[in-house]
Amino acid sequence: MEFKTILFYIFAAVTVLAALRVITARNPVHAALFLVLAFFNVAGLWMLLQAEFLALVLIMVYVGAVMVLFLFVVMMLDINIEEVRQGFWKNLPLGALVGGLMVAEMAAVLSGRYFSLANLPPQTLPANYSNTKDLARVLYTDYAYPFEIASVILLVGIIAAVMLTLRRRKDNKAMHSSDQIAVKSKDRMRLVKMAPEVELPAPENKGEQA
Amino acid sequence: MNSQLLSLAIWVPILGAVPVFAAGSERRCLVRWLALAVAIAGFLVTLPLYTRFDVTQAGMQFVEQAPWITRFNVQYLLGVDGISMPFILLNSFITVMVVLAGWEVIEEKQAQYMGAFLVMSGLMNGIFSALDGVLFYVFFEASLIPMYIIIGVWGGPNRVYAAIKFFLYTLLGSLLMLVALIWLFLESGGSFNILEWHRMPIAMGPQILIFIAFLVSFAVKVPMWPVHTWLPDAHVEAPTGGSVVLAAIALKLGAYGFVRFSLPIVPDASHYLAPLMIALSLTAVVYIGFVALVQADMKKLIAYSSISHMGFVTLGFFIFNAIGVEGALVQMISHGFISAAMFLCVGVMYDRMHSRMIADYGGVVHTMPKFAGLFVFFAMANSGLPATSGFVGEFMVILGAIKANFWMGFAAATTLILGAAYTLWMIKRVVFGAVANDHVAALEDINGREFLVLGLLAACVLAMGLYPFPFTEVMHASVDNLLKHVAVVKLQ
Amino acid sequence: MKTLYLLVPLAPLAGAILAGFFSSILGRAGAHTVTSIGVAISFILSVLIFQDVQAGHVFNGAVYTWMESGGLKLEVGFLIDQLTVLMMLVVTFVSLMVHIYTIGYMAHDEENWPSGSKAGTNSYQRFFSYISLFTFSMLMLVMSNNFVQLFFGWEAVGLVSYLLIGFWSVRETAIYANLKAFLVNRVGDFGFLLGIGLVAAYAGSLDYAQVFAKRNELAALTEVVTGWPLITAICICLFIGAMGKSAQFPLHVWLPDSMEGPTPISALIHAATMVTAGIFMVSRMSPLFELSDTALSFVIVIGAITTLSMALIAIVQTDVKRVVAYSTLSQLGYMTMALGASAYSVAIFHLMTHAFFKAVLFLGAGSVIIAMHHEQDMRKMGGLRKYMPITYATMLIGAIANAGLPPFAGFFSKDSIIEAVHLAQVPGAHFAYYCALAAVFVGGLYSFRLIFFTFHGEERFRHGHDDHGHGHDAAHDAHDDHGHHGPVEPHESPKVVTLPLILLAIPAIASGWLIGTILYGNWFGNAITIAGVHKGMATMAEEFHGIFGMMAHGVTTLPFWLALSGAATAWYLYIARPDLPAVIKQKLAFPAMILEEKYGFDRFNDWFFAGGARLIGRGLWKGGDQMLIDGVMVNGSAGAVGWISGLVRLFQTGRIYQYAFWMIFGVFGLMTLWMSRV
Amino acid sequence: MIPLSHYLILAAILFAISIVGIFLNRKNLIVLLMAIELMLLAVNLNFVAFSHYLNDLSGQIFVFFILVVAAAESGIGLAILVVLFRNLSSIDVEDLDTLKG
Amino acid sequence: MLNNFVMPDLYPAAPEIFLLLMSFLVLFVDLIFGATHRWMTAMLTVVTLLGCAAITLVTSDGQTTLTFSNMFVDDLLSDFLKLVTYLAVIMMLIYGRQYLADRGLDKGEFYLLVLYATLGMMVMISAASFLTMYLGLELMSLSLYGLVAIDRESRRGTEAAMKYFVLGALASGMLLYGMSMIYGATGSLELGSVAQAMYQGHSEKTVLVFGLVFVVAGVAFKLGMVPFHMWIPDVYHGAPTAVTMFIGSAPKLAAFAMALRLLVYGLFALAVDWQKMLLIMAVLSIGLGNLAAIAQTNIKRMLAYSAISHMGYMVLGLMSGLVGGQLDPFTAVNAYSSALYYTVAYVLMSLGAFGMVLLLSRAGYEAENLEDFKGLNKRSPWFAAMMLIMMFSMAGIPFFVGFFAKFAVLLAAIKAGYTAVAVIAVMFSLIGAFYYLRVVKLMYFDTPVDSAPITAGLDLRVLLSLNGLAVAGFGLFPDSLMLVCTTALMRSL
Repeated sequence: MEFKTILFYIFAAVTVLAALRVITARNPVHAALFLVLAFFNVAGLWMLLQAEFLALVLIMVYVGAVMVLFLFVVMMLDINIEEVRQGFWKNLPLGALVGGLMVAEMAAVLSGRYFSLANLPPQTLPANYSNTKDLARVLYTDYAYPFEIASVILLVGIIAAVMLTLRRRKDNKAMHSSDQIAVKSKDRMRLVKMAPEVELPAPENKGEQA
Repeated sequence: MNSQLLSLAIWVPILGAVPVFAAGSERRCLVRWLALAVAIAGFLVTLPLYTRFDVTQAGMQFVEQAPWITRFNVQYLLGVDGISMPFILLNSFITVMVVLAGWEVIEEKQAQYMGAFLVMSGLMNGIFSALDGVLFYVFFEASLIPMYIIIGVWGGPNRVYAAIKFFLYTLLGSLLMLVALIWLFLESGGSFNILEWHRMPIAMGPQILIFIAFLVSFAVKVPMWPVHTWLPDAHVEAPTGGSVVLAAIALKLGAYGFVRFSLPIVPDASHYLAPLMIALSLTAVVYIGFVALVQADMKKLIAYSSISHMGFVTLGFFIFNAIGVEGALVQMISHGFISAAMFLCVGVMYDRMHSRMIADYGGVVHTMPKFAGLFVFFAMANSGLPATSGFVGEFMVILGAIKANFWMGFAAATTLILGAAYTLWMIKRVVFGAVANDHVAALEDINGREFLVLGLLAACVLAMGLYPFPFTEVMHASVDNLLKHVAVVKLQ
Repeated sequence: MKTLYLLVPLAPLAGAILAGFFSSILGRAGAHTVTSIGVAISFILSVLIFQDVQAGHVFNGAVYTWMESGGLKLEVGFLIDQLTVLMMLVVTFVSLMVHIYTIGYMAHDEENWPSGSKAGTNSYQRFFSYISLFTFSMLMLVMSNNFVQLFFGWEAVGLVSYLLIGFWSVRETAIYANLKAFLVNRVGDFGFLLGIGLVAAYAGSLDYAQVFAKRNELAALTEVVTGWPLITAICICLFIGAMGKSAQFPLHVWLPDSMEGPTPISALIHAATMVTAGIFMVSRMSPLFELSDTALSFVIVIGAITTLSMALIAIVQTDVKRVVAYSTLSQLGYMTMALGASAYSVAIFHLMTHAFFKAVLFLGAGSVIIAMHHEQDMRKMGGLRKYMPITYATMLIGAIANAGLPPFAGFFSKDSIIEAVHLAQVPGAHFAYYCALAAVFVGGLYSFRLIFFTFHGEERFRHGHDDHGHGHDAAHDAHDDHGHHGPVEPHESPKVVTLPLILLAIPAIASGWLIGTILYGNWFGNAITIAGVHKGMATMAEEFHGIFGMMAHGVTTLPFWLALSGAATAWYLYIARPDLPAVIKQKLAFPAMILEEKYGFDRFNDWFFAGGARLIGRGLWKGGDQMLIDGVMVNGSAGAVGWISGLVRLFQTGRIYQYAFWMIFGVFGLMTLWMSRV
Repeated sequence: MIPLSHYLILAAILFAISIVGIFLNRKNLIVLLMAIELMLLAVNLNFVAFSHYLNDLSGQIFVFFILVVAAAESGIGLAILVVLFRNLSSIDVEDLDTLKG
Repeated sequence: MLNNFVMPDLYPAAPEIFLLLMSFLVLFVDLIFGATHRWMTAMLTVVTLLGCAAITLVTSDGQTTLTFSNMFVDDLLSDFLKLVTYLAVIMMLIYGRQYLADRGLDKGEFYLLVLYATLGMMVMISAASFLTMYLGLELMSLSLYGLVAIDRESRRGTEAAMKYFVLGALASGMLLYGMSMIYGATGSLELGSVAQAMYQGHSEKTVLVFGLVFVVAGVAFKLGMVPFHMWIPDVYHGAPTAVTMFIGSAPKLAAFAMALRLLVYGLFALAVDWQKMLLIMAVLSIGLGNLAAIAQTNIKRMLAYSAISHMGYMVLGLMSGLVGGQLDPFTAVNAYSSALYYTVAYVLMSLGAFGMVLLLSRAGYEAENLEDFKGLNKRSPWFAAMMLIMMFSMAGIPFFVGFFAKFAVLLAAIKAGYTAVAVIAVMFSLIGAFYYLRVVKLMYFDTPVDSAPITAGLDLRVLLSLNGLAVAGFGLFPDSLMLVCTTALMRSL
């Protein structure tokens, strides 16, 4: 068995185990960390497939950004971990059954009996081949249009996230220039006419206060 | 001018309804007169259809043709023959009656009431004159909407159930017809022209399926036993005008459908299934006759009597002889007058007593002699007394039935007994006898407007009974043509 | 001439319309004037036409085409022959008499209406309108040259009968009776219409002449579906119609009840004319009936049963009008028997004589009723002879004629019938003959019972009206406030009442003397057809030697003595030993009860037909319509849809994982489906 | 050599695990979001593998965009989650049941 | 290395570019004036869409143009769909203005997200590649997730958003999985090349069908077909009504475009298979949608189920293009144009129906229960009539556009030999008629419980009236719209 093959099986096995733990972990923090592990392993697999750029992006974007975001949120929300797993084992048999059947069926299709591609030899690329360079070349030329759309998607992500989560805290003392400009003279000061008040001595209950 | 008569018959009432709606319900006087003017105008434009009708011609007359939906080759194709023409006149005439009948009786939302009837009138004319499958269907279904509203808004206490039952029941039927229409369109190579369908050969299997699809649709509308139960409910709950239009016109749509669609398009299936149709028709005549006998509600009784009378119509169509078919057509027209009049009579009493229960009446003749006279007259017509129109159709159908099969005629003729029994028993309990209670004692006889409406109808009933020749005359050519056509095997 | 024919029915129609629609303008006098004039015109024209026909001018032609369909041309037209013209004369004459009589009889009609009834205000005019309308309808019936118009007249007289029986619509019994009359008639019409239908279907025409022309072809046919001999089927169907209209057993039940109508109506419609329409019709159809011995046999048996059974009931009736009514039934039975015996001309002859003497009886009874202030129970009369001499005399004439004693009209016609039946060869003729003989005795009995009970003996009306409850109670309740209580003093009726009585009494005596002309002089010509094998009439013609010969022969035969013994029995029971009837009644309690119950027909009909129909109706309505169709099919499917809809909702649990599960299930399902196929 | 089908089956297993995770998880929305990430990962693995074996870069490009989208998606997803938590004080999947039927 | 770079033809994408640029303007304008002059944002948004419409009209030449390395297609179909989309969005903005303002939801972000969602739809409509289709889909979906949750304080809104998000992500995962399989089997992401590769036959049927199942699932999710429909009732119900209206209208067009582009343009070689898949789902959708709608008391939820069934009917047309494995261009155009017609008609009706809900809503009051329609005829006969038109149109009663839409798809289905399916479909539409009738019943037969006057502004009233009249007008004269649909498809296939 080739080294690459061994590597593949190791990565694959760890990925699957990590993935299983993601969905079975009691603690969401653990789940997130197992997901990170899965990402790392898949990045390794992509390396095997000579997709170095994507492997790195996966780690940087996913592990570095997305998963951290997940962890932030997990920490931020005060979740009762104990309750989180209730009823899990009850549903597991059904879940396992569906999952197993699905895998079996998909594997049956993909295992190569019907799939001539499955037996294609992997590409051997020249040593000086740069995955990054190639990607970059097409990304900004042929794929300029999707690229732009992707940017808009990110913008939408920002706008939506900000819109949803940005809260004006009550103790926020920041000034809003737009409010200041828009203010009208009648809003600035309010003259209140009050009847002269004479404060009557209230019947105090000193004893109770003491 | 000839070429647009049918369009006028359809669109004058419908467009005329717009100002009626717009007049709003507050200006009741304006609304009434406007509605009456539109209704009369609608009636007048249909008159030339009769006067200029060529009785020797079997084909369609006053044909109008224009593309409507070019995508599916749907045409705005109108035309009438001797079979459909009388119904347009009848409908326009009944509309005038209905407007008059609702004159001061309808207090709530009169504009909508009148408008709805005018719209319906136009739609009905559309049904009778459409020669394009889709156009027919469109009118056929659209006419449900105003009726639904009429029953639901101005109806009795159980109106919601009745209105929804009416709508869904009839929709059930028409939806299957839609499928059949589309099938025919495809089979004919892209035409919705009914006349082309008449000529198109179809294999037996599809013929039977199409026949059944049409049957469900038309049987509900007629209504034939056992899909008749919407009718008593709808009639009972509908306001007088609604009942009148339902009985006088709406029921005819189904029967008309049989002659226009089922018989000529799928003649072989019609022959094949004729025993079924006849059995259902006779069941309607006998079964419903018995049911009508025990009704305690006048409107329900008349509604059941309508079903029974419509049984004659379907019977007449499916015995495939000229006298039967013509008899059925005459019966349809006559029933249009008589049932309208009967419902108007009940309406007259209901307006005064707010009850339709037979038990609440008795001795009406003592307080409303003029009305009682008319009521008894219409009751007699309803039970098929000669010299009234009610006799002519029944007589012809029974003759035709006996010609086809003695026992068929025998069963049909039982209506002579049953029809008289339920109608006159009701008359006995409502009109005759001693004055039943103080409410009856306080009744006022009919006013001029009511007298006009009932009197006109009585004149029609009598005229048609004494001299039905002009009515049958216009049908001859078309009916002969139809029967000739139906007699030819159409299988591929 | 055609205009003249047209005028005969239209004159009364015009009178009817004028009196009916312009009642308040015309007033009472105007109404009875126009209608009487109308009928008088009719009568005069009928006489003219009669003479014309005598001169041999038979007419058969159309007025207008009523309708045309499927090769069947239906026209409104007239057939004026001897049969028609005789009927026209009878109808218009009796009608005219009744018109005149009514002026007196209905003079105080407002008393019969509750105060404030608007229907009562013009009731007098309306009544005249109705009887004129009746005359029109009856004329249309007899003058028709085709089945449709015949049926029109047939039903129209039924309608007027309906309206007139229920004329006093405030009386519950009256409106019950008119409904009953109409419906029972409808049962007959049902058969009649089937007969017409068969004729139309097989002869292809409804014109008498054309149908009769084809009669031999028809005789050879059998009805396709049922396999019956066609002509028999047609004749029996038609005769069922006649049974309804002429109140033959078992469709006779309506006629006694129809006495709820005002008496002129009973005379005109329910004795003289309308009820004889069936007899007329069968005679008119003689070319067809002659071809079917089965049908004739049926006719003769029905006639026989009616004759005897109805006569028997008449013995126990106490209501003066009902006695006459049952007598009418019995007499109609005679006529029917005559028809069955192929003696159509005899039937028509008896029809005519009967019209006169029965009209006399009815109008006389009416006169008595007026005198008794609308008391009809004979047990409260008696000894009226001296108060009402004219009425007594005319009624006696009528009764003798009814009993069939010579030389009154009834003798000639009835005796001829018995003779014809005796000579008839069709199956059932013997049975009919014995029935007829028995009925003669009974006829004598009840006719004289009526006379003795009413006009002779103790003056029971002085006992006062202590037991209200007989007769027409509802009416009494309604005019309790008119103060007709206590002892009444009978008096002779006014001239308008007695004049018609006298005028009618004359033909009641004398019309029988025309027997030679009408029966044996081939007077009917082609109007009546008798098959060669039915030799009865021919034999009788041979044996006929003038009216005196007939009378002389008559007193030697059984019927005469039977009738006489009937009369004698009546005398013995009601004059000699008035205590005896009660004793007999006690001894023969069961037969008496059967007779008083009229063989239980009314009860049975009410229970079986009326009750049964309502039961079926209710069963079909509640069980079929409401439970099965609406309950199970309509609301059931609506309910099922609602229930399913509720179930479907449960899928939408609100839980994401279940939503996801269904999505996965969907993909998985599709995948499985397709992977297993590929 | 590792055949393509190995990668594909691995991806299929990951896909199946993530799907099972989605409907097995009834308590914690965050794990749900993670399962979705896992699913996208499986898809990405497919694309990369195909891209490699077909020697066609477009698969990898697709993966690149999927990564971008997934990032934005999880941003929004988490934002919704936070808002939801503020309203519900819970991220229990079973608590999300006001809308049903 | 970039010497072979050719600037792509931007002309066909001019509307998208314009919208994107304008969205920045909107963003800035809202930042500066937004807090006080929200109307400027709104106005600018509408102007943007109108500008897009103008550009689309001007640049439409009826030719099919591919650009951006064959990832973008501009044809008559896309122009037509885009125009209808703009119209739907503009109508939604007008309908929803008052409603949103009353609830403080007319934030700048709302308009931006709407614009971006619209952009996403446009991208989908013009997508000629799996990649652009996916990106457009995500752009639209992400914006919609945000919009559903726009009322942050609303428990229902956020719950709906969460469900929408999770299920949407799951669906796009499935879609992507399917795309990856098809990519693997054909070696291309461009729809044209995919189709080409399949016709040339060097691809594996099994794998293709395997991928197809997932692609169809993704499409079905967007269309909201059973069993991928579960999000629809909850999201329609939970989202603020204006947003519901948005989700219920324009995205259906995009979903239609997606189905058409992916299945017809890309995977037509598998038509026999996906037609059957769609058939199963269509029948289920029609059945379940109509059945479940009966039991609803909330009109938004009812309309959601009705949407499910309507999409089922629409798919009847979509699945009838290929008859008996033989491609007949006329039949195909017929079938797809009927589906297109149905979609457009549905969008019109849906807008009107939700417009009515908005009409009856007022500050602090959601008129979303069926009870709120009680006695509307007494309160306002005109608007009751408008709602009547909408309901009868949805029920497929003539003379309204809904009837002709149903007619067209039934015709297509029967032509394709699915007569039994057509019969089932019409039978369920009978059940469907019941709940539409119930709304009419409430409006006309019942007495009002809420007699407060209708407070909606003039713009809403006018637009609603026009909407109703359009539904009726397209019913009386159905030819024009039908011909446009047919032409658009014929010139684009």
